[in-house]
Amino acid sequence: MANSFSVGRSREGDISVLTLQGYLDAHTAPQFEKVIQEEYEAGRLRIIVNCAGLTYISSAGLGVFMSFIEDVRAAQGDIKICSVTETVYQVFEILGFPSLFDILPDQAAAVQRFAEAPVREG
Amino acid sequence: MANSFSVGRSREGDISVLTLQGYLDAHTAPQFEKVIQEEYEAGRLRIIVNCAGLTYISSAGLGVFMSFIEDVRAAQGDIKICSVTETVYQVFEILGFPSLFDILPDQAAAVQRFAEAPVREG
Amino acid sequence: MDSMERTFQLHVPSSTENLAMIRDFVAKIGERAGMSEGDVKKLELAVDEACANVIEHAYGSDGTREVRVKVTFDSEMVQIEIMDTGRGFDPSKVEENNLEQLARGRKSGGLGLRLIRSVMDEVQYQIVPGQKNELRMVKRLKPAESKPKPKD
Amino acid sequence: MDSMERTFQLHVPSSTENLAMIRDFVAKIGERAGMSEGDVKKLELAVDEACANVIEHAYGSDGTREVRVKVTFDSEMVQIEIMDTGRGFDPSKVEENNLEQLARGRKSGGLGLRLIRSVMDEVQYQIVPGQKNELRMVKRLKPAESKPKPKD
Ligand SMILES: Nc1ncnc2c1ncn2[C@@H]1O[C@H](COP(=O)(O)OP(=O)(O)O)[C@@H](O)[C@H]1O
Ligand SMILES: Nc1ncnc2c1ncn2[C@@H]1O[C@H](COP(=O)(O)OP(=O)(O)O)[C@@H](O)[C@H]1O
Repeated sequence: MANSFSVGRSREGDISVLTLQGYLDAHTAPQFEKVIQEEYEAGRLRIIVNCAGLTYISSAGLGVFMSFIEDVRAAQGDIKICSVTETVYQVFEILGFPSLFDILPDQAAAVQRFAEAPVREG
Repeated sequence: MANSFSVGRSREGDISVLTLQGYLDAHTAPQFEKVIQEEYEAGRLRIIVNCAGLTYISSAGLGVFMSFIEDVRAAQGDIKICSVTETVYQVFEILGFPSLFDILPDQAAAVQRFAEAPVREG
Repeated sequence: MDSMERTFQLHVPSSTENLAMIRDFVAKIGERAGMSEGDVKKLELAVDEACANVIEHAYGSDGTREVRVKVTFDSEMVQIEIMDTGRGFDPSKVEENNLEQLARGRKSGGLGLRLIRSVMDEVQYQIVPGQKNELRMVKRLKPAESKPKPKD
Repeated sequence: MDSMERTFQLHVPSSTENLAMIRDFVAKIGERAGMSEGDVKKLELAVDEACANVIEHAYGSDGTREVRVKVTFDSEMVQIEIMDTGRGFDPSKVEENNLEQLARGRKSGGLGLRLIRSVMDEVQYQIVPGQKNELRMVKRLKPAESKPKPKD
């Protein structure tokens, strides 16, 4: 159970792609927070979070998105979310995430969206 | 969890092959017992139990082998076991199954063994 | 399924590393009760949120206390009770922030109770601070779920 | 791993369909304690056999009673306690048949206790028939297991 969550990092041009695997709950959220914090501090503010491998999310995980989004946008960046499974999307929906975040079907669409709308008005 | 154990049946010549999948414990042993009972009653006494897909066995499952082996052999048949995973083999070993049963590495070897030694002296 | 009531209990130390075990526990019982996959996921979510709150707020992240989860089901519903002996709180005093307010305030809190309330059919707290705090939640089975499922 | 003791409990109805849940429960804790995969499997087996005996013998296959499993671990061992309020028995009076005797007699019984004793390091029964029967089993961690494992 120790390896039930991981965050992978890669780059697509000037965009940071964070790839989530496994479950994001109150236990694993600090790992995700640390990675986003590092991106933020390094000034890498164009962030895609790829959720294809994310099997579960609770409010602790959602909270990580919430606590960075305003600061990232204030600095002309954005966090875009892609490849969300149905189960995870349902949780996003209950809390109204789709009105606050750009949620795209796949990574290519998320990259494309950065070209069209670098910052989203929250 | 309802589908965590199954027994598949097939034939190789005059040999009945029972293919176990999942876990064989006190809950699922009656399913296995029923199938062996049917083979026995139908006079199909050359039986190979293929354990390649068997992930777990407890004494209730071992008991099914035990309660048929003498009768099957008395009627000139045998139960030969093949393709046992390491975990399951350890349980067999603790109880001394290898001295009572022919345990073969794969199904072809079990078929071959029926040609060489149709009944094993237990 | 018969209408006999069945009860399951799980007690674990109050550490977030046990949340996954708690989710697996309720998921298995939800399946056993005949819930759809979607409803099982909602049950997991509600219990996870409630237990995470117990660990963080009732016990102030002290990992050496105990979280107790009791699950009962019959042919009509799955009932979950979550018990702690921690600090307690007044659920009626919890502000309901909307997402925009939370984002503006750089706050992440307040989503848990909202999720619990939106996925469960009944949610009741009984709080006796330091002695026994209990959250009782019910998810009703849909008529199709409480019928025996065809075997495939 | 620190040497703090941790305690987990699972209570389920006395039906064999819950054995899989019990095995998963102890397997997770065995992993958490740092046991090797092989030792986790042995722990599962011992607990499964013991709980199957409670269901079949102590409760005479009455599925409405309760089986309680308590697991405690520290840096040296995993301890399992299994409690029932059923019929009880005298473990010293249980015959040890060998395999050939069992096969000759077309009997399948008597393997469970043998498996339990051979995979666990300590096995003790405390029997008060009808009131509280308790089986305590210990599996010691191998020195390599109680050290923190390298992350990969
Ligand atoms: N079990 C509990 N014990 C004590 N306080 C709680 C409990 N559950 C919730 N609370 C209080 O209610 C608030 C809102 O909870 P919640 O919506 O889950 O958001 P969060 O936990 O992220 O703050 C918490 O911040 C806390 O003050
Ligand atoms: N928890 C228990 N309560 C009552 N009797 C038990 C219990 N465990 C074992 N026994 C007795 O010990 C015997 C041997 O048990 P075991 O070795 O597990 O084989 P089996 O259960 O297949 O008979 C049982 O047949 C039963 O009489």
